[in-house]
Amino acid sequence: MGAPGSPPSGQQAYSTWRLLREALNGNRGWAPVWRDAEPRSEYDVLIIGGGGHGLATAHYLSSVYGIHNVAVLEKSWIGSGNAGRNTTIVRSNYLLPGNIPFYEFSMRLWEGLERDLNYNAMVSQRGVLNLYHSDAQRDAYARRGNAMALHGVDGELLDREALRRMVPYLAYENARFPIKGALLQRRGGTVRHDAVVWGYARAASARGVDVVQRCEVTGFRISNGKVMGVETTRGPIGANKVGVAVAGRSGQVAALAGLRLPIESHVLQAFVSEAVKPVIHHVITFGAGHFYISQSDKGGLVFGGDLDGYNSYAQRGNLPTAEDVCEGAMALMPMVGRARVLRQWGGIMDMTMDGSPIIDRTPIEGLYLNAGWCYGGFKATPASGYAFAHLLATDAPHETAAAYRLDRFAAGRMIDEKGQGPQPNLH
Amino acid sequence: MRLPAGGRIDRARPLAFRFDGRYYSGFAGDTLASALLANGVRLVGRSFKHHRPRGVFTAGPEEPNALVELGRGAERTPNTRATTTELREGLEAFPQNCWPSLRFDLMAVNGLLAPLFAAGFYYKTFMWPSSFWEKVYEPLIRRAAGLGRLSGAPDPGVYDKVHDFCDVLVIGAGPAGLAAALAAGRSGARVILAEEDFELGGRLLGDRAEIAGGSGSAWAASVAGELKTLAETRVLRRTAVFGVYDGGTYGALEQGPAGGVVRCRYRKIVARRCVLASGALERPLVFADNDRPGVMLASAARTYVNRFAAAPGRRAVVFTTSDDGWRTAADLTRAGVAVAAVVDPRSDVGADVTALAGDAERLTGAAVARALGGAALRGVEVAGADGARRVIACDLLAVSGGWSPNLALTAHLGARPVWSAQAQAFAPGATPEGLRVAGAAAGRFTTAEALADGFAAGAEAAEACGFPALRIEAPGAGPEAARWATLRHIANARGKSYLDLQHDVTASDIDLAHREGFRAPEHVKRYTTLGMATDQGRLSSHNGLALLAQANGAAIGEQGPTTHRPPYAPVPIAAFAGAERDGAFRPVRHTPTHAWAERRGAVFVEAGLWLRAQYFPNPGERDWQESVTREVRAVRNGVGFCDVSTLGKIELFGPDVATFLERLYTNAWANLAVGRARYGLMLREDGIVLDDGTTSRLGPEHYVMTTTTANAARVFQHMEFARQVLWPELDVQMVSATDQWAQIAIAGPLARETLARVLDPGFDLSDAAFPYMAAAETTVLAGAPARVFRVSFSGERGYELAAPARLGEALADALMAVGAPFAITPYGVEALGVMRIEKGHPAGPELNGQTTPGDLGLAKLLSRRKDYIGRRLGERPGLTDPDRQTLVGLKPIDRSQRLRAGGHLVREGAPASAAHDEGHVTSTAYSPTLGHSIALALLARGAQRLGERVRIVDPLRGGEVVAEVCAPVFVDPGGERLRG
Amino acid sequence: MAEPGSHLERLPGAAVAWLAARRGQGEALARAMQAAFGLALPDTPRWAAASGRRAVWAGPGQWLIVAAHEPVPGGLAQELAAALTAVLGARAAVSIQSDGRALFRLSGADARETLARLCPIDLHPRAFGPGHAALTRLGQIACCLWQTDDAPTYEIAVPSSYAASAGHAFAAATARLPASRTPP
Amino acid sequence: MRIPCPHCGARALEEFAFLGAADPVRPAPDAPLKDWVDYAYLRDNPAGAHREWWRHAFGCGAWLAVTRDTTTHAILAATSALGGAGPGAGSP
Ligand SMILES: Cc1cc2nc3c(=O)[nH]c(=O)nc-3n(C[C@H](O)[C@H](O)[C@H](O)COP(=O)(O)OP(=O)(O)OC[C@H]3O[C@@H](n4cnc5c(N)ncnc54)[C@H](O)[C@@H]3O)c2cc1C
Ligand SMILES: NC(=O)c1ccc[n+]([C@@H]2O[C@H](COP(=O)([O-])OP(=O)(O)OC[C@H]3O[C@@H](n4cnc5c(N)ncnc54)[C@H](O)[C@@H]3O)[C@@H](O)[C@H]2O)c1
Ligand SMILES: Cc1cc2nc3c(=O)[nH]c(=O)nc-3n(C[C@H](O)[C@H](O)[C@H](O)COP(=O)(O)O)c2cc1C
Ligand SMILES: [Zn+2]
Repeated sequence: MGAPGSPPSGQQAYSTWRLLREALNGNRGWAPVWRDAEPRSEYDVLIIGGGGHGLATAHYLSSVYGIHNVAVLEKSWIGSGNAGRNTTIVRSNYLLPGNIPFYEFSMRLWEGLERDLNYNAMVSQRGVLNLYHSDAQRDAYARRGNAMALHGVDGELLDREALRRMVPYLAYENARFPIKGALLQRRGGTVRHDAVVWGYARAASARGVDVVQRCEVTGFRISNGKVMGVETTRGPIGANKVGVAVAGRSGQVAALAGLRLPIESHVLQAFVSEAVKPVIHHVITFGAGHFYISQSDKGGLVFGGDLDGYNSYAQRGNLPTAEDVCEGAMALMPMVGRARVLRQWGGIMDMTMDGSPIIDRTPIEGLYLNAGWCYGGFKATPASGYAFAHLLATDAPHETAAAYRLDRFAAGRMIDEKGQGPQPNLH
Repeated sequence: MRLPAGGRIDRARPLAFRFDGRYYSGFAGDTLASALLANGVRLVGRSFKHHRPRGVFTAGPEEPNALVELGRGAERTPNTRATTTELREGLEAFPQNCWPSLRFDLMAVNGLLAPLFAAGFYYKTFMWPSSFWEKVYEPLIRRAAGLGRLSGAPDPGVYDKVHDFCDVLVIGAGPAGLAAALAAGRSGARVILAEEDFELGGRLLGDRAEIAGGSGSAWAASVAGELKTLAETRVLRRTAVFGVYDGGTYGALEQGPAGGVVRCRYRKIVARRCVLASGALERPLVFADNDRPGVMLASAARTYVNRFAAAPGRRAVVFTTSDDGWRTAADLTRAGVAVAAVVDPRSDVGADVTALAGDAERLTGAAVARALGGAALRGVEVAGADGARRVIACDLLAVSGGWSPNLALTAHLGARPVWSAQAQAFAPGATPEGLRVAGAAAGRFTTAEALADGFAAGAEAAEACGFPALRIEAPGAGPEAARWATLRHIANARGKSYLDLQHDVTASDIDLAHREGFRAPEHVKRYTTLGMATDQGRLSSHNGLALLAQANGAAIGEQGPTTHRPPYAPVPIAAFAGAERDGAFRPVRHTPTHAWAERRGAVFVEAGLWLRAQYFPNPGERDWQESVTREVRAVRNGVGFCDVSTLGKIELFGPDVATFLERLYTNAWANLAVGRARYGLMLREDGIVLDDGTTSRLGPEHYVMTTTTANAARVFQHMEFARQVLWPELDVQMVSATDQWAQIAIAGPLARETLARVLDPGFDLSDAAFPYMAAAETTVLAGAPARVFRVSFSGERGYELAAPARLGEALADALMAVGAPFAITPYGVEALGVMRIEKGHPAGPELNGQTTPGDLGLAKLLSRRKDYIGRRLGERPGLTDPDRQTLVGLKPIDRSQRLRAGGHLVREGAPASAAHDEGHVTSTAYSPTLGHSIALALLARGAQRLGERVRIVDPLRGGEVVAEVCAPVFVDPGGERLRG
Repeated sequence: MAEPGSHLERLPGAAVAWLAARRGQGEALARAMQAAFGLALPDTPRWAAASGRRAVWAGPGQWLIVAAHEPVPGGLAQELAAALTAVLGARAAVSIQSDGRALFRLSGADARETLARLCPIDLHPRAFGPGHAALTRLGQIACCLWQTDDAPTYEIAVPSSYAASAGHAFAAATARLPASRTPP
Repeated sequence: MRIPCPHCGARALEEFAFLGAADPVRPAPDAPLKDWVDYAYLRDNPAGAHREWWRHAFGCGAWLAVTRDTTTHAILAATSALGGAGPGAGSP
């Protein structure tokens, strides 16, 4: 085990030089980014779910833990789930000791991702601002920022004037809830979400991992309490170990193995505006309403808010939440009023009962679970993949993910950042 | 060029406007695009990536090129479609995404470097060195991308929001929609007809159709006239239905008329039935340099000459794969535009169709291989049936690749469109409940079919709502052919063949994506950005899918189109927000003494939705600290009062209230006597503290509970759940009385004397008659009902007096008057907070949803003799772990140092690191009573560490303080002052 | 046809009491109210009035009793409580709410259009008319509203701490009405 | 989404507050801790019909057990914890 290894030999290396050469050649020499593999009958490890987490798991299994006989099974096209529809924010500004080291580990992996993958996922450390509007909120952010600092994570508490110098366009006057300052994490930012999926798929595929699309897992083969493989829409596939990384579908897939989880599936919406010239240079989160925003490199204002609030697998949003989110926008930064919403979509979130994830073994031998990412799992992608690979390879939790146990609810050791208790739609 | 006659413009109303700094004139009834074309303006914009010169391409909302910045200053609106912008006097528009100017755009070099900038190039480079991404590469990419500019100033527009209800919603007012609205409207149903355009008629406005022997547009006008007479039918022009949502709810956006107060109006329409008559979208053709200004959809060219009397060129070529395209030749010729040729790759075009070309050359079996020209079209290179190439000069090329039903709204709830081989287009799949598609959107492409379908759909919808079904005979319509072929790509070694005009996605990008393994349509979309521009693939989707199918060796129907999402028409962020923005973002709750406190110069602070007096500065006081210190001292030494009406107040009635409270609270309630109050602790079912407060028994079956301000709504809901769902057998009624009472805390050694003077005579306030934790009903201010509670948050002798809210100000005045001899002092929430910290009462920062009763030193309130919410789960090992952090007090060793909330606690001598983090400071205050800073904190095993020293580290803000751990009650731990 | 426009007034002196039936005592309460005040408590979202008092349905088993005035604050509730205790014993719950609710009256041809901007319910005459009541939202504020006549006139009760915001919401909604409306 | 409140009629989503699954039943006080953990934490989370608690928070205040298809949002049934409408229904 150790740092991710050097690029695999099977991979077409990307470089500026290569780009120039191909441009002159009509771009005819480019090879598929990953192999669209046919499933084989047997693997050492099967990963269910070709989202960011599943693919990252495969990448680290092969590049760090030397396990190559791996397949990632994706029911649709890779990245069709939340990896392909999230608002791309990465940060490690967490509060609780169970979370901070994990998300910071993830941040470090993001910082080295391009070199690790030889793929530009556009990790953009533009700074994440969480605004506060009252003294109590400031104190809560101070508590959080100090917790981060004690873990070696960067953070700054800005007062109103410092914030104003950074983002002059907020509604400092005439606000219903005055803007008093912000917790800033400069290393936080955004990452081009689809590129993360493709980059991991490419790297894993080059090391021999089979990325199998249009292959839905429909059942488990379990014998004497041990998993033997899975049933899929493309036939049965055997395996020693099976890792589930299906995000919003966690409850469903677990049910195929007879498990009930501390998870509800909820819809979270996101919105993108028509492209406009750069106006918002950071990630900004409103502290007195449900609204956060960043601007994509293409120019769209990418924003969102809270869950729609009820169990759903429909992968689409409603109007009241759109209104709520846009009200937040117009309370915080009324200069975006004339940007037009271009698209509104939803994703299915695996909301846990304490708002924190699960990376653990299950009561079924050989069956492992990576779930409960709520609406914060994109930023976790590298660390989640790494830690899940570690668990699959060694049967022991990765040190940064040791708290993400399935039995923590029975033990009363919840990791409840928001203090909302067992009501997933409040996390 | 403006045609000398015809069109639906009002030549009596000329309008002056500006584009790109130059003055032009048009007429009422024009769009900005039609007026520009009438003025001979061809170049209107630059594309997103290649910055290629572009002209008007459509006559509708799907326009990819003619996007402008409209207006100046705070009124500037980027990305406005010139094709749907109604011309008005003084309109000012500016080209966007070009620098330094529209004609000479430096970024146009991007076009030359296009092979380098092929789909996905950025994923393969810009990786070295990694710090360059944020500093160099990304800013460059960002600056080049984007379209128009936001003004940067708060949007001054007024946005309206309305809830509408109807029996039948008809979307689109083409022949099908008009017919549907008429059929439903005549039946008496409540009908809303929503049309995106500012005129009703749909294609009837742009085409020379014939209905009932007259012109199509005349028929539309007569229907519009009749609809106006139907009492329950409302016609909403300029209103695009942008989304279909659950439960028959539709989102619509109405543009305010020019000069109106309202910029736009967001309508939420709840309809029992819906007829979607949204028409069809014409498809462009894919050939080299098909983006030159002068290339335009054939139907748009017809619309410009027929509806707007604006000739988009002088000499035209029509390139079509549809029968319908041929009509263009006839209409252009009639309008005086020379038509050089009609080019149709099909060789089986019927004679009735080719006849439409009139004198123009008919080139069937041929194709346009390339458009020529730069900033304007100069001609086309045509590849004949024999393969020979020739150039035909023209400045207008009208293209038609056939039509696709405009079905986006059918897919918003998740239905997938299905391929119709017969229509050579995607057709609606399963439709949302209650919605029927009609007209061209349903594949009934001719006017005659659309009319018949519309009448039937409208009648059916009305009937489904319980109105009589009216079978209306559709009027006859002129002959019309509707047949086309899908043409993929006329490959050409030179020039770029654009699919997505705005995003500059070309046919070769599809090939490249395919080569690199992006083969699912959704992958191709995300890799190339095809269909992700402002038109959302309305123009490019079909052709893109066709090319991809070819590359995949599949039929186009095997792979569905990419997902359609709302909004169908883009909605300004401000429109969704409506009036709920800026200071009106959320309502304000005022306390009963608000105006009084305002007059006394109080400074207010938000507490949830409430505004509360934070402190009452006196003249000459330097800062808030000085005022707060004075207020605290006044209470500790004399008497003060504070409005605590924001605390939640819940009235409980019934014989089973005591049982109910037993189950809600952790402590005992069965034995609370009438006239007594008790402190109670409420948990969530998971054993974590939810809230605390006092509940008083005012009568045998009447209790009143107080909750914290912050948790009032949540606690009420929690209790309603317990009452209705968990224990419906209990006879308990409950109602919120929070707003009914002005509740004033009167505290301090002189509180009793003060209170005695405001209560109506006859109430015995002696400690014997009204001891600590007594509660009673009485009267105040000459007969008004009142409640008195002997409770205290400050630690002083305290009472809370409740009177009807309208008397809040009178009560405050009365207290000031009677308390004058005692120098009575109103105090705000800041002083309240200081005193509660001095007394170690947990509040918001301690009741943070993560603490147990044990953590807060309240384990003694956990009854062992009964069931209550939170009991069993509170017994879990993690919640009873002796290593948990518990509430303690902290005093700085150096008393001059200030403690700050949010600092973390580390054992003396241990390093400041996560491994040694033992807790944090929750609340701090300067204690006027002790004369130094004090704090409450949560510290690991805190209760056992009294007297120990800890470091309070604050790496975030710098500074470190050593403090002594003490019991959390700083003032009067024995509670003597409280009891008097 | 009524004049266009609408008129909003606050009803400051109005009296409100909240009334709820004890478990299983709904019918007894209804009889008692009939006997004591001639009021027929509606059991659906409607109101009934008699001798200057209006009983507005306020949820299952709950009513708001509304009168134009009361002698002292809370007098209406006291009167109710006294009468019901006399008839029923303590078999009903009565809570003083005169100061807990702010009452508005909105009347005139534009009233419906104004409310359409604030309330997510259908107030069209075919769906809602004199005699009807509803518990719903007024913008972001919970409200109880009822229609008293065809003017149309609505009375709207909101928690009194929201009175100023409710007033602003009415004003903002009125300002946004289309300039020229087609008459209903 | 519009939820048919048995007391008030069909109303818009924005009048309601959602709690969660309605099937789990609060165990007896002395039931094994495991039952309590299951009750508070474990969910079927079905893709399809789901019985769940909603409160008509901006309306009549009743808690409603709503059966809803989580894949389509279609409402299949809604009953009130307070029983049917009618005087006295407030106190079952
Ligand atoms: C709107 C929105 C905004 C968000 N914003 C952020 C953000 O800003 N920052 C952040 O950190 N996080 C964010 N998130 C959360 C984040 O996207 C997710 O937590 C994360 O992507 C989940 O991990 P994943 O990528 O592996 O999931 P997914 O991409 O959902 O991967 C799961 C995959 O499993 C597949 N699958 C499911 N069932 C089966 C089966 N039976 N057989 C085979 N395959 C199956 C699915 O098709 C899917 O591709 C957001 C989410 C959404 C929806
Ligand atoms: N012959 C052919 O090949 C052919 C092909 C296609 C269309 N047509 C012509 O199209 C017409 C079809 O009639 P029709 O009524 O079905 O369509 P239409 O195109 O005439 O009318 C559709 C109307 O719906 C409006 N609309 C679309 N989406 C909307 C939305 N979301 N909200 C509000 N308004 C919206 C459009 O602005 C338009 O006015 C006929 O006149 C026919 O001649 C002919
Ligand atoms: C960060 C980000 C930026 C996006 N930008 C655009 C955009 O510019 N144009 C667009 O059409 N869609 C954009 N989308 C939305 C996608 O088109 C798509 O709606 C989303 O990924 C969900 O997928 P689905 O709609 O296919 O279910 C963006 C999505 C994300 C996550
Ligand atoms: Zn209801």
